[in-house]
Amino acid sequence: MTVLQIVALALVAVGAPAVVAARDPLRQAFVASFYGLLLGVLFFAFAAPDVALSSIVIGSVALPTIILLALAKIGDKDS
Amino acid sequence: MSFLPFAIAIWIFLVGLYGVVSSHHLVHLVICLSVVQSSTYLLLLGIGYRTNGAASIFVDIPLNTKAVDPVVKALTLTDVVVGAAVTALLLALAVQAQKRFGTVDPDELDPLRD
Amino acid sequence: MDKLAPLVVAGPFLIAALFAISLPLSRRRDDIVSIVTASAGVVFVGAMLIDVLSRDVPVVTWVGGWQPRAGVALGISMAFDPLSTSLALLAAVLVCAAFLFAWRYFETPGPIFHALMLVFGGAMAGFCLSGDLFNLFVFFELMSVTAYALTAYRSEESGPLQGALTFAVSNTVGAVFILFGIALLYARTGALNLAQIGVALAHGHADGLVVGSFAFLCIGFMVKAAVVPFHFWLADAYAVAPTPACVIFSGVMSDLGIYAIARVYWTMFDGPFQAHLETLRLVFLLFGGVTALWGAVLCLAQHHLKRLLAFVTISQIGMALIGVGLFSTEGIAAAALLIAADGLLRAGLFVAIGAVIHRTGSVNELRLYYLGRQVPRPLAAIFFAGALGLAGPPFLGAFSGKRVLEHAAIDVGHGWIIVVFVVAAILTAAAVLRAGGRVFLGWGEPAEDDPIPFGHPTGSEVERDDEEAEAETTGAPDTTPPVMIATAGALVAGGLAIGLFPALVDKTLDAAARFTDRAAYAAVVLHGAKLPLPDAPNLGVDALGILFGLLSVGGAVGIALAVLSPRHRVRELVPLPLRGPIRGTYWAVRRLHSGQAGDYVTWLSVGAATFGVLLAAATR
Amino acid sequence: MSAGEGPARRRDSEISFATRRRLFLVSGAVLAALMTWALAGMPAFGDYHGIYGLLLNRVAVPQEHATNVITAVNFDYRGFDTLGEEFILFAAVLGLALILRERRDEEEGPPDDDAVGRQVSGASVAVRLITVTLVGPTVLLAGYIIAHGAITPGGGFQGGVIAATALLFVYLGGEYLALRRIRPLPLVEITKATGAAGFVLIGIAGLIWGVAFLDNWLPKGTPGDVFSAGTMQLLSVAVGFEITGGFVLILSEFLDQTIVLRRRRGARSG
Repeated sequence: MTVLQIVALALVAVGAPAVVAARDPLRQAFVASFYGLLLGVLFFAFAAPDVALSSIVIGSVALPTIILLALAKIGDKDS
Repeated sequence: MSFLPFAIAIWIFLVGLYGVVSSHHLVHLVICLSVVQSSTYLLLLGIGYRTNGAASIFVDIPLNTKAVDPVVKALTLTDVVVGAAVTALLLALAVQAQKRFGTVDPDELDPLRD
Repeated sequence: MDKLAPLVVAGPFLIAALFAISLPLSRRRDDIVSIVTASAGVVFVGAMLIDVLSRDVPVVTWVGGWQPRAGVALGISMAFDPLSTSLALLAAVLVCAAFLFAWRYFETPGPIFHALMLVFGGAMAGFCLSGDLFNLFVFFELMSVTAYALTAYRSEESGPLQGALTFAVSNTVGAVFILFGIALLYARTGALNLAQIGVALAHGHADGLVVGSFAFLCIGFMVKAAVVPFHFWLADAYAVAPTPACVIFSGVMSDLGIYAIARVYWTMFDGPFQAHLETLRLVFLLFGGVTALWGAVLCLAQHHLKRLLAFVTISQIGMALIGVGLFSTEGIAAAALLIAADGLLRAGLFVAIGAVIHRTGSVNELRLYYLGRQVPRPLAAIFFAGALGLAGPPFLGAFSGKRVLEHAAIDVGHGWIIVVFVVAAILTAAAVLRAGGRVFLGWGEPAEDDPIPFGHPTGSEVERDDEEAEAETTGAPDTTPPVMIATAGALVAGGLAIGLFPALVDKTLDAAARFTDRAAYAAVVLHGAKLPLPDAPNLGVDALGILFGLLSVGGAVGIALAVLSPRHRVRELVPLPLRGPIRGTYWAVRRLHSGQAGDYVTWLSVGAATFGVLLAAATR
Repeated sequence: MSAGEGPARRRDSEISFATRRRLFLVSGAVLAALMTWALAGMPAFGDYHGIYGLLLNRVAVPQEHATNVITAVNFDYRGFDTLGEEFILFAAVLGLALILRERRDEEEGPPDDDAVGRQVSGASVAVRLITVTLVGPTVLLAGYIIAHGAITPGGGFQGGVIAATALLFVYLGGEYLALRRIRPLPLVEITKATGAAGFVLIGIAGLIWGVAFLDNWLPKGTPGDVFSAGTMQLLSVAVGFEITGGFVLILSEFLDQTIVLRRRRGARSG
């Protein structure tokens, strides 16, 4: 395993609980976006640039945007 | 060490599932569900990886170069889009729950109309 | 013909996409296009079935024309064997029936409903016929996503919204389990084709990876099939989905989960698990038996008619799982017959209840007290015929399936399980008969709020399912459209007829023998080679089967009458000291169905852990 | 439960939250053990020799003239999966529209919207300039990625999502009304459905051509050319359309949820 792989794995392993632990959905959207980016880096390290590209555009741009839009509608009062 | 990626896939799966179980906010629950799904991306790609293998894109590299498994990548691509579609649908349900019933706590939605 | 086979899936997809492009047609034209498409599907799959039956081997077609190379699959195969094609035919018929029923049911939906139903139909066909593990997953997800959307059809109400949510959350977790199973098998065998994986696993033993992958695949499919304790979402979702969607959900979608378990076992795992069949059976009989009884007891406790049928579905899923879990040719044949007969009957009952809702605007048994007299008499007759069919009276409905199941159970030394499914059949049929007696005949007491004769717990909770009916239809129509009655009648008649023809049992046993012959399947898929037909077991009708049939019907009618009798004589039959514990357990079980996604996922993981550990123990 | 009922009422449930968590922790630990046991049987990380992938890596370029084997898998060898995946997105978008569409009763009164006071626009000129200038390149990039799917990393999936995010820039940079002009909903809907229908039709064209459904029936060209790899490129474009349309619809359905009030107000005052 390369150093990049191990580092990326470690970051993803920390990123997932961080997403879960962010109980405030607004903050969580940003953490999730960052998590998507980390996954992208990891997949790149796994020699999967295609998947990395879609993980980044979907996981860290499209989905967080949808989440933010949903939250804009829902409001933050429940968090 | 060679088990690390798989161990982390299991870890992500369980952490995400814990989030789903313990969630008090529908949006939070849906994001946790997408974390659960992300464990499968890692698992699939981890399986198909070959040490020092190139990506299976034979543009500047000769055909007999050692390359990682292309199938798991194709599966993961499909999986990513499917996951996004399901997540979007669930978020729509969350928005509707707030709009109609003023709650985003998954535990407060009644199975049948009050 | 073989080349056209993928159109079973792609055809409805294309029409659905065109619906979205075209200018809004009139409601009627949407209906006509949908019904024509669905009927074409029935004809096509029917023709395919006749073709398959006339040959001695499954028809295999490779999408994209990728023939396998030296036993290695390059593309995705579809396999038409008699059982998978029959199941696809059942799905096609029910889609058609749902469209016919919806003809006069909703007043205002746009083509969204039609497009979703068509995609759903195509996905089910793809799921039945696919010969590729990942492709199976894709169609599993496609079925799920369309089903979530259909469940949320009336999302301005809390029920559908909650039902769709728990449905989607549970099934998404289930899908992740399936993917874990797929990943494990791909890691081991480097293949995704069912036959090829089967060949690769055939001579290995059941180590952790093989057991784990089978466990995870089964868990995912059991979530879809709603096996206890993975079933919680089903009652919430089926109770609130629009009735035309329920016809398909209950009639065939749940059964597809059971089918998938059988499919993956007999194409891939038959080799490594051969040595552990004895213990493996115990695990599946446990889950199947608990599911059959759980559903049966709880359906007796429902007043919400659709929720009642949802628990009937769960109970019968348990019976089908018992059939599959016997891991024998006869067991598969029994499950197939049960799925066909019970599926058609449940679909027919859903249509009948839909007609009652259409007419009266209510779905609650107590509110509907004697209101059923407003619907035409034939509909009531159809309802009772369907209810009796559930019990499996001699030569009707589920009778043939149960008869084969009895043989199969005794054959492998698990005759005791017969008691379980006879009891389950009695209770489910009794619940439906009771509801019919109250709604159509005005028997029993209108204000009675206590379906199980042991009373509410102290400080009791509210009846959750006693709400006013759904506004699926606009206005209060003063007639029941004949097409609804005809659809219900045809479905129930079809379901009853399954039990009628002894030849069908023989055909099914032949088909099951082929379904369970892994080597023959692999040979035809991977090498286009034809192996000799396996010998199918032969069964005669015997006194025992008829006796059980009569017992089931008698018991069901007896219980229904007892519950409907003016004063609760049933209650008096139970000794006083037992009443408290029974009541306590009953309410505890009932309250587990809390409607909370978090609870459901917790039970899902508890079930997954239990199932996994039991499977691991069974294969050591 | 209706809105405004006040503090959350917790329905009595058989298991308390703490019990739920304990149950999950126990079963989760068991699941972890099971999964570890199962995954331990796999080949070590980096040491995979699955026959399917090895074979495709060898044969995809000579057979299909696609230098990107992943695209060849998605759009040719396993095109049937992608067909299903297309329709998963298709169904999800239909379901989304179904769930979020405005109901008759909703239009009667002002919805109880938490986003009432939210300022949607208010972007500065600089932000506007930057974002608007980004739209063009983003769409171009998306087009490039879709068109080169069979050659370099990317394809219909990635390009489609990137094209859809161009919408975001329009939103960030400017007005909702401009957005409405740029993405008239029926057109987007048609784009999406055309992509979906196109995929099926390209597949069926194979049957008309006399080969199998979803077979590659076009001349395959020279590996590395934009117009190589036959139908694969067409399918990639169809998927690009479907995904672009699908994600634009998803984004705008949610956007409409937040903006609907503002539009009404504008209509009233104007």
